[in-house]
Amino acid sequence: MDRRTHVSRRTFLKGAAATGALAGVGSLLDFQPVHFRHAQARTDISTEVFQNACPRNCYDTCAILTTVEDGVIKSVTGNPKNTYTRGRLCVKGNSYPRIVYSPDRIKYPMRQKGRGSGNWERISWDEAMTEIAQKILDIKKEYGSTLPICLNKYSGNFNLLNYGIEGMMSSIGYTSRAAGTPCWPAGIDAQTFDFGTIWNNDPEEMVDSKYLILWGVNPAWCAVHSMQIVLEAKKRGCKIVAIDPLFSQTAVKADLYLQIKPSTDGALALGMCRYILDNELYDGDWLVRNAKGYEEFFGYLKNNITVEWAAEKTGIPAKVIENLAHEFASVKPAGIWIGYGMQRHTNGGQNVRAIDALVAMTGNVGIPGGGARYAHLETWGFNYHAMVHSPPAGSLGDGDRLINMNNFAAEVLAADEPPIKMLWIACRNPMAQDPETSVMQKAFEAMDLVVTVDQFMNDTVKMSDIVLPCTTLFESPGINVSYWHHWMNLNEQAIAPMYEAKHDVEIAMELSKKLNELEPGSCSFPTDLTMEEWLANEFNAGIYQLFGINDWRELKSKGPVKAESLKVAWQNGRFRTPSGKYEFWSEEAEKFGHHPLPVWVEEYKAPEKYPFRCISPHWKLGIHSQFQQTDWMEQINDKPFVEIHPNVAAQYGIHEGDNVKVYNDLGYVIVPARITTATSKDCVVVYEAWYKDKNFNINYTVKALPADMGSKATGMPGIAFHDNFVNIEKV
Amino acid sequence: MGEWPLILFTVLSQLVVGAVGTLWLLETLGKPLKGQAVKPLVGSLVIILGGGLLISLFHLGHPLLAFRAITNLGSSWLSREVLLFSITLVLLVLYYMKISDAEPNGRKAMGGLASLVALLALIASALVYTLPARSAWGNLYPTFFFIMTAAILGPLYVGLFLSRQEELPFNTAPLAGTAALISGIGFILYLSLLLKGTPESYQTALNLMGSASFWARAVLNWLLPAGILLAASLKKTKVNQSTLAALFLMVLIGEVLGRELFYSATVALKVAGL
Amino acid sequence: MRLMPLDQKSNLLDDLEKRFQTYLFFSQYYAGKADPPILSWFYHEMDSFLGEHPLIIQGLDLLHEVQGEDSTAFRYDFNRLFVGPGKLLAPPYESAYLNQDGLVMQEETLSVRKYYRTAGLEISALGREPDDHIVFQLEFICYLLSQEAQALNGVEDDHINYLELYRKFFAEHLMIWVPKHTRDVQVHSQTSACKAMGLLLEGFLETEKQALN
Amino acid sequence: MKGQLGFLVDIDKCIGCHSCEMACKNQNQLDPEIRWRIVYPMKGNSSVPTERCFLSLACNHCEKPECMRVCPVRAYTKLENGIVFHDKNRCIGCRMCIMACPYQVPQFNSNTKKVEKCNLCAERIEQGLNPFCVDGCITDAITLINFNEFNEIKAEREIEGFPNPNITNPSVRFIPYKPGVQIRRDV
Repeated sequence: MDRRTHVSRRTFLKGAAATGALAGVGSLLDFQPVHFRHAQARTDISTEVFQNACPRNCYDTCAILTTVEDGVIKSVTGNPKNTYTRGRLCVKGNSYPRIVYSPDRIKYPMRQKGRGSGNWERISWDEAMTEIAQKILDIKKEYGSTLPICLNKYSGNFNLLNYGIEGMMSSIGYTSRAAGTPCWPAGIDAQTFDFGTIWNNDPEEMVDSKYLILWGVNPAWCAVHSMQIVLEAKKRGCKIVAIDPLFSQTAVKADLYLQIKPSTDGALALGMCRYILDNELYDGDWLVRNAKGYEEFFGYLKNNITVEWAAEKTGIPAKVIENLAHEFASVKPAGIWIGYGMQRHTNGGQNVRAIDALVAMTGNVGIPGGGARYAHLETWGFNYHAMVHSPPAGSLGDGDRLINMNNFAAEVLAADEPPIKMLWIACRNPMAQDPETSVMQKAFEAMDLVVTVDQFMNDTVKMSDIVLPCTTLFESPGINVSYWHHWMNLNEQAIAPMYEAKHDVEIAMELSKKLNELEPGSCSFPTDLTMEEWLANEFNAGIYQLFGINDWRELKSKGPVKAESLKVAWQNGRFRTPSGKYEFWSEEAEKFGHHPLPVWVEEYKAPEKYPFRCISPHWKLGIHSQFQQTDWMEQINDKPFVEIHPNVAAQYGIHEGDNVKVYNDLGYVIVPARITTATSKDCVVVYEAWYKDKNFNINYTVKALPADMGSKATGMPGIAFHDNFVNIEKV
Repeated sequence: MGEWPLILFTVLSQLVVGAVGTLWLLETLGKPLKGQAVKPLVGSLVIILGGGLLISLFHLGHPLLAFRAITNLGSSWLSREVLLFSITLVLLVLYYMKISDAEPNGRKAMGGLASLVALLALIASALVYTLPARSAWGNLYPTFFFIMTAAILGPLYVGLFLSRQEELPFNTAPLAGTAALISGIGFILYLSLLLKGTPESYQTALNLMGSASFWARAVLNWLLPAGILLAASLKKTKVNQSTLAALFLMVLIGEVLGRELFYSATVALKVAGL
Repeated sequence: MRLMPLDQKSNLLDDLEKRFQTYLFFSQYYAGKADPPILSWFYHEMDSFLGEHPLIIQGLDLLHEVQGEDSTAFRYDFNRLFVGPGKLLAPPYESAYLNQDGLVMQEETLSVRKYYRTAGLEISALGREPDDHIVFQLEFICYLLSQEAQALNGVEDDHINYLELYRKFFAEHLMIWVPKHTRDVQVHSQTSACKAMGLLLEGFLETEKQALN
Repeated sequence: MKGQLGFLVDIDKCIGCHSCEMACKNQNQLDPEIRWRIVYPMKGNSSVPTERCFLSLACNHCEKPECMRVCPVRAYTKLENGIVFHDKNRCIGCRMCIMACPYQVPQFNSNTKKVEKCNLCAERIEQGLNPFCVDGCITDAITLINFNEFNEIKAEREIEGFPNPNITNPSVRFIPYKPGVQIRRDV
C-alpha cells in the first residue's frame, strides 16, 4: 500500500466533482436521482384482471385471464367465458409468467460485432433504426430496388397486429419474402380443390359425433382442449378411431387404433371407399345433389383399388379395413379429423383428398358431428390494415419476389439479380426450425445485415447483426382468432413492456419515421397511430356481424366472442369450387399438375442407405422452439431423445439411454435412446424442439423436400418433413 | 450423502449408550472402580453425546428451532428420541458430578439409571427409522443394529479408556468380539430377509451388496474384530492396548460406513413404474 | 445514529460525501457510463478513501492495468455480464440471485420497491425495469445519503431517518446479494476492468458493512 | 365442510399433459424445483407403451398420515375436512416426513430450508372452490371427492404403480385405463 498516496480532501473533492460531471447529477448536497421520481400517492395497490390471448401457432389459441398487482403479473389462468378454453390452460400457457420475467430476456436493441462472435454492444433504438434505415437506403441506391431485402416472418406470434411487419416491408418498396408455410399447405390445397377452401365444423360440436376418426392428429399433445371434447364424445358413446404410424398419446385413448405405414393414408381411404362402393353404403342422394365427378371417382376405384391392395400398402389387415369402412359408412354423423402431420409427405395432399372423398361419399359433409375437419380461415376476415400497404411512389419493380419458406436457405443463396443482402427475421427461429440447418448457416453468413426481432437468445439471434427486443403477449394489445375453433379473443395490454421491448408494429413505425427522416418519402408506413388505433383499424362490418358485436371495445367487457353462424361447415351446400359443388373431379387440381381425381400417389420410399424414416412431430412441452427451454419444463423433461422400437434397438445393440447418432447425407444429431413400442420398426422419432444450451437440432438431417401441394393456396408447396430418412448407430 | 449429521449422531450416541452400559456392568459386577479413572471416562461420554446432539442439529433446515422437536411426544419417535437423549445427557452430567470415591453406591445407582435411559433412547432412535414406507427398515432390524453398534463400540471404548489405569473385573474386549460376531450373522439373516421381501427390499439388498463400503465394513466391523478378539479370548491372552486402539478405530470406521449405507442404500416405496 | 468514520480525521459530512461519491460512481459504472479511461481516473483519484480491504487492494492493482485496455473488449465483456442479449453471466438484479427461480419482478423485487416508497420514491421506469437493478439500488443509496446530508445542513427538515433507512437497506438488500453477484463477475469477466470493478465493489461493501456495524 | 376430502383420478381420461401440475405451480407460485403435484409417467406393458399412461398424484391426505405421526414439531394437522395440512411456520426442516411418506409427497425446499407439500388448496376449499389442479385439468380427469358421500363403483383403491395403500389409507381413488382395440404392426 506504500505506493498509494493519501490525497487531501481538496484533491478528493476535485475528483468528486469530476464524478458529478460524469454523472451530470449534482453533488451530495444537491442530488437529484435520475432514475427515480416521487412515488405517486396510492392508498392501496390494486389488483386488476386483464384478458389475454395466447398467440402461439396452436389449434387452441386460448383465452387467458391475467391477474396483475401493482403492475406485476401474479398469475395466469384460462378464461372460462371461452367455452373452448373452459378456463383451463395447457402446460405451456401455465408457464407464461416465467417467460415474461426471465432475467435472460433480450432487453435492449443490441448490435453484434461479428456474427456468432458473442461480442454485443448495446445501442439505442434510434441508433438501431438509423443503421437499419441507412442500410435499406444504401441497398436501394446500389441495386435500384429494395429486392435485396428479405423478410422471413411467420407464426411465432400469431396476433393479427404482428402482420404489421409485412406491412412495413411493403411500405419501403418491393422486397423478397419468405412465402408459403412449413405447416399445413398440402392439406389446404387438397381441401381447396375439393371444397373450394378450408372450413371445419366448430370443434365444440364434435361431442355430437357418433363416429370419429382422428387421422394423423395428436390432440392430446397439440390441441389439448379438443382432446377433452373427443373424450366427452367417447363418453357419450361415439366410437373413437385413431389412425397414426405412431402409437400417440391420442391413439392410446381411442377405442380402436390402427398403426398405418407412414404416408399410405390415401391407400387406406381409397380401400375404404372401394368397400363402401361395392357394398352400396355411400350416400347417393348427397352425391347427386352436391358432388361433381363422383362417377369418375367410382370408376377409378373399380379399376385401380381393392381392399386387399390397400391392406398390402398400409399394413392394416383387409378384414380390419372392411370393418372400419362398414362402421364408418353405417353411422351418421361420422367425422374425420385430418391432422397436419399426415400431409407432410410428398403425397400428403393427395392423401388428404382421398380422405375428403371418403367423408363426402358417405354424405358426412355439411352435417353437425360430421365433416372432413382440417382447419378454417372463416374468422380471419379482418382488414389486415397493418399488413396491406403500398410501396412508396416511384418504387421500381413489379412486385415482391417470393422465396420459398420451405427451401429458404438455398433459395436465398441462389437469388440473383439482385442478390439478397439483408434479412429481417421476426416471429421465427429459422436456424432451429427450418430444414437443412447447415445451408441456413451459409445463407446467414452471406448477408450484409441480419436483423432479428426476438425475446430470447437463440440460434437465429446468435447469427444476427442487430437484435431488437419485442414484447410478450402481456405487453401489447392485439386480437387473436384460431384456425380451428370459432372464437375471437381480445388481447389487452396487461403490463408495461419490460425493458425497451416494442411490438412489431411499433418497430415498423420507428423504422418508417427514421427512413423518412433520412430520405423523405422513402416509407409509406403510418407513424402516428396508437396501438389501439391499429387494433381498431383491423375491424370491419363483416367481422362485427360474424361475431355479433358493434364495436371491438365491447370485447373488453364481454370477453371472448364466438362466430355461431359458422358452426356447421358447408351446411348450405354452396361449395366455393369453380363448379359450386364438392369436386371429386377437380380441374383446378389438374391445373396445378395433379390428377383431377383423388388418386393414389406412391409414397416416398426409404433409400437403401437410410432405412429408417425419421418422424419429427411436435413435442408436448413446447411449440416449435418455444417453451421447452423454460425451467419449469426442464423440471419435467430436460433432454431430447430418439424413440426406437425394441426390436430395432436389439438389432443395433442399443439400450435405453445410450447415445445414438441419427444421421444421413445432410447431417446428424446425437441423442439418447428411448426404447418404446410407441413407434414401429421402420420409424424412429425425434420430437422437434429447441432446448436451451443443448446442441440439438433434428433439422440438421431434414432435407427441404417439397410436399406435393400447397402452391395454390399458400404460394409455395409444403414441406415433406416426415419423408426424412436416416440411419442410426450407437455411439 | 446428505445424511452425515445423522450418521455421526447415531453412531456416536450409540457408542455412548454402549459405554455407559459397559461401565455400569463393570461397576456392578466388580468392586467400584477408582473415581479418578471413571470420572474422565464419563466426562468424555458427556462430550461425545453432547457433540453428537450438536452435530445432529445440522441435519435440520433450521437448527435454531431444534427445541421445538420435543413437541410431539404423543406419536413421534423422533420427539421421544430427542427427549430421551437429552435426559441421558443430563443424567451423565449428574453421574459425572457424583463420581467420588467417598460414596460409590449413589453413583452406581446413577450409572444404572443413566444406562437404562440411554438404552431407551437408543431404542427410540431405532424406532424413528422403523417406517412402513421403507420396507428395509420397517422391522426389528434397526433396533437390532443400533444395539449391536452400542455393544461393539461401547466395550471397546471403555476397555481402551480404562485398561491402563485400572485392573478391570473382567475383560471388555471379548464382549465386543461376540457382539461383532452376532452383528455380522444378524446382517446375513437381514440380507436374506431383504432378498425375499418387496421389490424395494430386494433392491436395497442389491444396493448394499453392490457397494464397496459394505465389504470394507464387513472386514473392519465384523471379521477382524470378531476374529482377533475371539481368538485372543480363546487363547486367554490379553489384547494389548495398541491393538485395542486399532480395533476401536476400525470398528468406528466400519460402523460409520455401515450407517452411511443404512441411509443411502435403502430404497423407498416406488411411485409409478418409472 | 452515527456512522463509524472511515477515517478518524473526517467529520460526518465528509464521510457522507465519500460514500456518496463511491456509490454514485458504481451506479454510473453499472449504468454503462464508464469506460477504461474513466476507470483509470477512478483509480488515480479515488483510491485514497476506498479503505484497505484486501479485495480493494487487489481490485486497485488490477485497475492499474486497465489504462491500456481496449474499450471495446471491455464493452463486450460488460454486456455479456450485465446487459445481454444472451443469458446474463452476472445478472445485475437482486431477484436473479434471491428468487429461487431466478426470476425478476417477484417478491424480492417488490420488497425493494417498497423500500423506495418508504423514502417517497419510485423508479421512473416503474414496471418496465425491475426495481432491484443495481443501478437503482446504488442511486437510491446516493439519494438517502444526500437527504441525510441536507438534513444535517438544515436544508431539509424531514422526519425520515435516512441514515437508519440506509443501514437497513444496506443490510437487507445490497449486502445479501451483491457479493454473490460480484463473485459471478469474478468467475465470468474476461477483462481486468470488469473484474477490478467487481473486486472493488465487493471490497467497498465489506468495508462499509464493518463501518455500519 | 366435514368429512374426508380427496382426489378421484381418472387414469383413463388422463393424457399426461402436465397441465394440473403446472396450474398448481403457476397459481400457488411454487419454486421451480418444487412439485406439489407430479404427473408420473408409467412403464409400458403390452397394451400401452412407456410414457403413454400416467399417474397424476399430489398429497393423498391419508386417513392415517405417516407424516403427521412422525413429525416431531406437530407441523401437520388433520383438518375436519380431512385435509392433512402442513404448517410451514412450525416446520424445522427435519425431513422425517419425507422418509415416512409412502408416496414421496413432502419435498424439501432448499431455499426456505423447510418441507412443503400440497394442502389441497385449503383456502380455496373454504371459499367453496376447487383446488387449482382440479380446475386446471383439461380433460376433467381429476375430481375432488368427499369420501363421506363417495360411492363410485368403478373407482379402485389399489392400482399398479401406486404404493400399498394399507399403510396410511390414502384418500385417493383411481379409475383404471381401459385399452381399446389395437391393430399394431410390430408388436
